[in-house]
Amino acid sequence: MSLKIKKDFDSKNNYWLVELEGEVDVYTAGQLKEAFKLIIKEKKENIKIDADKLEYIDSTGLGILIGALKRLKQEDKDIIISNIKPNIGKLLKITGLDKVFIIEG
Amino acid sequence: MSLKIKKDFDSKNNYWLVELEGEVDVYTAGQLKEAFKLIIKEKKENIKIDADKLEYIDSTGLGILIGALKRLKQEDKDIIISNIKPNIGKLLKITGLDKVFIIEG
Amino acid sequence: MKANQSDEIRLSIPNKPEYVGVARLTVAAIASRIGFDIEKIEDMKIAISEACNNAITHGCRYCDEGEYNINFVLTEKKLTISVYDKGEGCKCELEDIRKPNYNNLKEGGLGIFIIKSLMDDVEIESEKGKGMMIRMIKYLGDGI
Amino acid sequence: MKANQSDEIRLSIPNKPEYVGVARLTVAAIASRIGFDIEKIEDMKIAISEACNNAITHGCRYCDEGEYNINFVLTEKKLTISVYDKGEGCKCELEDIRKPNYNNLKEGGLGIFIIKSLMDDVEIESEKGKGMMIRMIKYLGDGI
Ligand SMILES: Nc1ncnc2c1ncn2[C@@H]1O[C@H](COP(=O)(O)OP(=O)(O)O)[C@@H](O)[C@H]1O
Ligand SMILES: Nc1ncnc2c1ncn2[C@@H]1O[C@H](COP(=O)(O)OP(=O)(O)O)[C@@H](O)[C@H]1O
Repeated sequence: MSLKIKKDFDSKNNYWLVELEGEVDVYTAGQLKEAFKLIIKEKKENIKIDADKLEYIDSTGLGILIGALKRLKQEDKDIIISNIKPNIGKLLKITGLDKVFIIEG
Repeated sequence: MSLKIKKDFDSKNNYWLVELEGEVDVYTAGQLKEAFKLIIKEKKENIKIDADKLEYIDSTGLGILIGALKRLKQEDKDIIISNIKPNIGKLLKITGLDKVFIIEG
Repeated sequence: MKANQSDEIRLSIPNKPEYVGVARLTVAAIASRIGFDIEKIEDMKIAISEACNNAITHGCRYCDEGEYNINFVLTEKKLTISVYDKGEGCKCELEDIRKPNYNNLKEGGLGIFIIKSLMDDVEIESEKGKGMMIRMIKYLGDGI
Repeated sequence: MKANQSDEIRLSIPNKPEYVGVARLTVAAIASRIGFDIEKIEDMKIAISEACNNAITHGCRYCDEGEYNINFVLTEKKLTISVYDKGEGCKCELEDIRKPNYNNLKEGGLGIFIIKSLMDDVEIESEKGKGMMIRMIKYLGDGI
């Protein structure tokens, strides 16, 4: 029931790589919001989220992803989500957000 | 929150090998009691419990082990418990049962 | 469990974000005990969290009590989860909850839509000023 | 959590063996949320189960109510777990609970001894005919 966030700018591919581990819920969402704020402040580039170790996310987390995407879209940048688990894939599909974010692998 | 029991008579070593997987608590204890009853009815020999996949046991389970041991002791047979996890080792130690059963590995 | 019999588990939780995870793990424990598969358990974990989020965020904003309640009613065929708070309540109509519109992205407004999508049956009872109750049902087996 | 502040979570469970596992997972969720390490969490899982076993086995044998209650009180420094039933009660004295005697093995009588051994502080309140309450405390950090 906690969240670890690792972020790195991948200058070869010119995107942010953000690794999420654990759970994004109403308790940990603030942490994620803060991380995205710093990232976007530093460099408005595509953000690629590695969700391989992301076990749980709900509307609180999705809301933060949407907020970040809105800011990136102003510069025509995107959020890519990779390695999602089935439960999270289902949630993205249900909400239609699989058409808003770029889903990989 | 469930218990799987696998039993086999090892005729080379002349003991019962009982593999416990999961949890022995007030809900699953009846299952264990039944298994021991059948084993002891069939052949009163040493029983070796492989506890490698036993995640949890409490006094309900310990009571059943004690009951089985009492019956085996009538024929000078023993219960050997192997591969115990730290939490279970602690419980055996606290109750002094580590001196009643034979603890291995 | 015998047919037609029902068991009830009640949980009462402080009105704080840090404990929503406890509700989530409790529903997982209950659901796995009565034999739900992993996918349905994951659905219920999300649905209950959404309801708890609402109880915390909207339900008890101005109320003193500082806690909300969850009831689990288990039968052989289904699990019914009711989350209720004693907050302001609302005039939310389930019929008004629609799939989000992606030409006009918003950060909020997903919670009840997600609950409706993941659960088999959902009901809301609310009276302005008296709090809100959301009741959601998941069926064992192939469902409705 | 701020110092001196305390939060309370309440759970009410049917008087049946199949739900003791739910109490166990709930205490694990609560304890890990407030930062207990794995060993202490395992201790509390066993201790709460022993108390639930007693509530089911001795507490409610002849009572109608069909449920018992668990209170969790959380502070920065400790978790206090109270398990109470409305059963027959008993005249159990904690002082009388001793380490089992292995020259005379018995199948029962281990529960309260295990609770005393695994928890930092234990109290029993019981009145014949009015039920029993066992309160157990585990301290965060190096304990007492
Ligand atoms: N427990 C509640 N008490 C009062 N109002 C609520 C409650 N739950 C939901 N609502 C109302 O219903 C609306 C929709 O809720 P929801 O779909 O979860 O989205 P969000 O919480 O992101 O706004 C909320 O904005 C709020 O006005
Ligand atoms: N909740 C309870 N209600 C009434 N009596 C109880 C309760 N818990 C324990 N007791 C009494 O205390 C005794 C000791 O309990 P315990 O150490 O757990 O061992 P056991 O349950 O195996 O007998 C029990 O035999 C019972 O008489």
